[in-house]
Amino acid sequence: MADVTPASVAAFADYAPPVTSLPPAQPATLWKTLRRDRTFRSALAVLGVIVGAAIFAPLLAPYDPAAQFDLTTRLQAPSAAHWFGTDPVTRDVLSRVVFGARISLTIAFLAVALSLTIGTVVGAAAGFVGGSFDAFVARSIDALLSIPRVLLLLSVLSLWGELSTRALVVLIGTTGWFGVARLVRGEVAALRQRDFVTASRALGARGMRVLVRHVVPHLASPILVAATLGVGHMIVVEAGLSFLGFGVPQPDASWGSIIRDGREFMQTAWWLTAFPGLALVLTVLAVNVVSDRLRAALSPRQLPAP
Amino acid sequence: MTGNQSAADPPPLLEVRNLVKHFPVHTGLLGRKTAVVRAVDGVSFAISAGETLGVVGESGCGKTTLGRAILRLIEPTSGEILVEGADFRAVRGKKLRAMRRHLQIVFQDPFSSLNPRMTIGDAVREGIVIHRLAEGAEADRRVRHLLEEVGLHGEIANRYPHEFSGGQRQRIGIARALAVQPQFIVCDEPVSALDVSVQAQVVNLLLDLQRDRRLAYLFISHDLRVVEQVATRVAVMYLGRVVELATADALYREPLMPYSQALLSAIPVPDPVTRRERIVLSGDVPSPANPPTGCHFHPRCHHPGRDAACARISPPLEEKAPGHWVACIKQPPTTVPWDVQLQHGATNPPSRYLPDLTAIRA
Amino acid sequence: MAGFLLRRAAQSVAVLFAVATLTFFLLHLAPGDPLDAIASDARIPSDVRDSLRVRFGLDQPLAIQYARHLTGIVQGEFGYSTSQHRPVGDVMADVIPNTLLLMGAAMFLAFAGGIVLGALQGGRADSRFDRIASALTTTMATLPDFWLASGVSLVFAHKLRWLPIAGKVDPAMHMLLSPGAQILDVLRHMALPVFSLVVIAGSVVARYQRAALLDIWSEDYVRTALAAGVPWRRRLYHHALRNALLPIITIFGLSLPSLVGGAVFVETVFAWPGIGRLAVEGLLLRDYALVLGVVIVTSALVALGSLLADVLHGVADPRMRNG
Amino acid sequence: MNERNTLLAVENLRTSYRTTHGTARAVDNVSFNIDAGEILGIVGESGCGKTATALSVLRLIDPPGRIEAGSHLWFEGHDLLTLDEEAIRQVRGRRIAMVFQEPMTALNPVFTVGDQVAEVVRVHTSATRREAWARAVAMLDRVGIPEPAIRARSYPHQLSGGLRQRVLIAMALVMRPALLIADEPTTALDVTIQAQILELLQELQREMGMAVMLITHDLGVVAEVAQRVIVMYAGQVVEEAGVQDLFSSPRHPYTRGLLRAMPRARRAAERLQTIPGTVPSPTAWPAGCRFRDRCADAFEPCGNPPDLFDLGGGHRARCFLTQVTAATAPTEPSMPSRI
Repeated sequence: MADVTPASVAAFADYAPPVTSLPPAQPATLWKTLRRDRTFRSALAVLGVIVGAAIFAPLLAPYDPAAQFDLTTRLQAPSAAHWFGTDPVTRDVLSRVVFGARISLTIAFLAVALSLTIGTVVGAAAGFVGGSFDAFVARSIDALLSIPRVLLLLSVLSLWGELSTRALVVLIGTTGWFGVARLVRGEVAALRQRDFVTASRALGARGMRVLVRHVVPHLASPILVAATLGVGHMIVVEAGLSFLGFGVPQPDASWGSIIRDGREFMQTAWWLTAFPGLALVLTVLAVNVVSDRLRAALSPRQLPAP
Repeated sequence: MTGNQSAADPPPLLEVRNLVKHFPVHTGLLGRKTAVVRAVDGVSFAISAGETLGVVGESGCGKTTLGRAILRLIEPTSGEILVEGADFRAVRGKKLRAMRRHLQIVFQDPFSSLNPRMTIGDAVREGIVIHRLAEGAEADRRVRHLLEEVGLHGEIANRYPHEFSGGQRQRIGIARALAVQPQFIVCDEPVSALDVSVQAQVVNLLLDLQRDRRLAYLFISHDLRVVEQVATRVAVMYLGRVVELATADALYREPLMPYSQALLSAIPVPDPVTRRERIVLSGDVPSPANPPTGCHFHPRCHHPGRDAACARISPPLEEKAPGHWVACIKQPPTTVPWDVQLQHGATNPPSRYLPDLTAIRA
Repeated sequence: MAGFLLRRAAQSVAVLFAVATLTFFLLHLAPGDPLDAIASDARIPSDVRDSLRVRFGLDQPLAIQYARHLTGIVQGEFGYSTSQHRPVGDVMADVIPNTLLLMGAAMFLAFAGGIVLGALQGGRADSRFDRIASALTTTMATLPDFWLASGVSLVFAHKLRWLPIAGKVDPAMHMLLSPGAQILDVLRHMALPVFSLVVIAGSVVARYQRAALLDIWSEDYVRTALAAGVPWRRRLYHHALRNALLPIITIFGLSLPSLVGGAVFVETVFAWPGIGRLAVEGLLLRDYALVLGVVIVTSALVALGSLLADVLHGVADPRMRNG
Repeated sequence: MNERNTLLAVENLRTSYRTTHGTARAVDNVSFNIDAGEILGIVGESGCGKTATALSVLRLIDPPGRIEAGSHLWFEGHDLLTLDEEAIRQVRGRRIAMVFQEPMTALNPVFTVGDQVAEVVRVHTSATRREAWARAVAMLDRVGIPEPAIRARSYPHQLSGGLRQRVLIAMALVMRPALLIADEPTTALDVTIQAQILELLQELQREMGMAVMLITHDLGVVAEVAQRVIVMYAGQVVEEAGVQDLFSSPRHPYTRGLLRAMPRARRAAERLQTIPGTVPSPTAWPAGCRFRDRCADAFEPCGNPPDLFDLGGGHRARCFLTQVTAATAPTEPSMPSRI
């Protein structure tokens, strides 16, 4: 009972008739709440623009990102012709950033999808089966979570050497599911205690039916929140690897690798690192705000953080 | 209750023999099992069709665990559960799931007992689907009928639980249990979360259904007034054990176990002009992980005959009057002979103690 | 409490065991074997390679190699660094104090600042101050470490020249300075990397602290205090903050891995001679033993840190002491 | 009721909450008095506004709830609603104290119970730490906590529910307030513990001579403890009477329904009398009598809102039937004269 009574209702329990238990987060009601949220709307708009730019990169980018001009246009500061300036080999930074969005976002989305899948399956299995299997999985997840992510990735990279973009997605995805698994495991274990699950077992339902009909539908909200948060996280992880020189192989360029390319010219040509960095920060910020607001809308107990 | 049936008698609908459920307490390095909570500690009784056995006791006495252990929603540690003579603890897998149909449960918390993502129609239908009792339009018709039977409109099947009040949800929970045509229902504090006026509606519904369908109930409650209203027989539990088992009439008129006496005397009387002798127990219910020795109740007991033997002898549940079973070595007659009691340091021979609990008009 | 500590310590050992096992399998699932780096060097004759293989035990069955791997870790032997030409343990022993110095300072400041800011915000939830601070912390918490560190370095070291660009000490002058000036020299070098770490971690802490405070603000016992006439200030700083510190201690334990991760980037950008930079260098030089050593040792440090957090939690929460 | 003895006069109290479904009028024009030294029971089912009434008296209503203009709470010569924050703080815990329902969560888990009782002394007096502690221990002793000097150093989780409720009572009474508001003080407790706590409350009330506002849903508790009773339904007072009067001759159909619905008959397996239907939503109270839809005796005038009619002897009821004599009964109902 305690877990479904939001503080705002409990505070005046006497007034609140029993009917005002948490309504299920139906997509329609969720959307109604979020539509009124201005911060959420602007974050969503920013995300829309960035994703749109990534999808329609060939139409939007002013130049071919790999096109090189004559050497007089080398390292030009932002101008009308090159809004974000040019790089040491005369490429247009704006075009590179727009195309970089494609790489960065694609990697992030795919890696998130992979990590959510693994994390949900592992977490749900552990939480649902329970017992010593659950204890083993829980301990292992704790162990994996205590390895700094970057170092884990670096150690793998040290052994495998340079990776293709596809392998990079797999690598980032397969090292990113621990948190999701822990979250899902906790949710499933809590759901298993709920009376409606007991009722279903008492009716003679098989484990699979209980899982599919009573447990999985409740995982949608936490997974949705984890997914949005994960996208921002994956973008940063990939950028970090690229920044260290272990990211996407040439000629593909993610925001992280663009920043890395510009690093040695940082003192003279700030635009090489500033603009891809801003694109990165803006995206991650928008994603995180969306995630935050979603979580607030899904669990009223959490007060929205502006 | 316990055995002694002639071979000709049909077996009772449900019989529980010496049921035990211990929960391990894990502490220490690597979480070794260091103690057990004796939540249910050797409980036996039988229930026949159309009968209600009330189970009363305070929090932590094991009544909820008992209800779930009987249905094997929590696997009992030991003991027997016989459903019409068939060993319910022996079945596994598919057979167990098929047998579950006959034994259902209604929960206390009307908010947690329904899946908020499922329409109430789907919730009621679930049992019908699992046991393939009906399909398609016939299933729809049955769901409608069940909802109407518990006093709701048949048209509400496609609505979600949050649109209903506590009392209505409790009705839905009852309809869900009825869908599989059970013979026996564990009612686990079914009205405790409800307001008095709604409580009465749900109690009436349960009584009507019992009459119409010859249902047997195990009615678990901490509220002795509600239990008095619905039960034919009542079991009083204290720290995992049944300490008194009698017909409701006998128990409420003449409780013999000192704990039952205290429990009954503690009920506030909804009438300002009547007063009655009140036995106010000192202290709290001890922890079921570390119950007192002998009679679990002896540290709080007010029986004038209480003595050292009470702390040493675990009192058997014995028949003090026809059908009236009590676990107390100080209420005569007792099967624990006086010389045995003497060996254990007894100083007071058993003597009948019956405080006057009838309300007195002031 | 003693039982809890023992159990918790056993868990930390289990974590380390899992990490060691994981690294071992990473090693053996990798294409080729660890000597490939040398093997690709055509100047090394094949019999030398084979003798090396025997020396490193790579001809042994997997189980024996695994056992050796584990015993090596227990004895503090992490193999031989091919880039630095000395044992990995020695290399790490040189740089770990530097990382601890950087992380310790950053964590202290991040938590102190974050807790104060979060408490101030929580006390005035939805005020103008709170909204501005929230917007700032939300943004700061999303900044990628490497980008912030690069920017900070560009502005304060390269352009304004207020603080040194890189390293732990001034390579030319340090030895000539008086002890006091030497300390100042190290502090000046620490300033920017610590600042970069604190901005991000402190924002995260402040956000959690604010949320924890607001959560606790609606607890029954805060209302009890209100109904008993306890003043607002005391309810906030005595009742609520004291309880809100408990989740923050948990956050401390959970955030250690990502803080260490952040240190990798910050050390790289500021050329701080720490363990993170060591790992990156090792990686660039394909010095697998060094990288794995760093992973195991940092995981051990993280495990130790979260053990410490749990102990702190036990001290701060009476329910843990004898529960 | 003797005017001079009135301790708290609640006048036209209106408390509402803004919700997503509209404004909920949790307390809608409630007026009543509490005399010094009396035990007033307030009974009603969930959603009737009894807890909101209690919280309003101490101004503990948080947004989105608010006490509306036009409400008055006269206490010791002041309107509590006009006091500034510091003044109302000094009333809370010192002149009016409150005990809440849930002993498990109402104590701060990280401080000892002695500290929490002593804190009340410290924030209201200039007592030193040592004096405050001594008073706290004495009070813990007074509420029946065994070995109070030792138990004062315990943390809440080390105590049982019954002992925690005693600690909360000690916190409430350590300043010897003139009025104690007890909001369902025994609902979360087992029946044997409930008996202990009720006994303790009565004893302390007699000894300290304070007034008690006892909020409960349990008519049995009211019958045992209260001297006067207010029955609330749908945000309003529907009946007010001395306790014997109320139980022997309830005048409002809702009160009668509640009394009949109580399971108290000795006869097992017998149907209980019920009140049909459910409490209406506080965002949309029905016009006219709010109990009309559930009332078997409703007749034509019930479409208008009834007053709380004075029936003499301190008995008041919000029902037109009380104004109808047997001779003129329902066939030709005339609008009763307003009082």
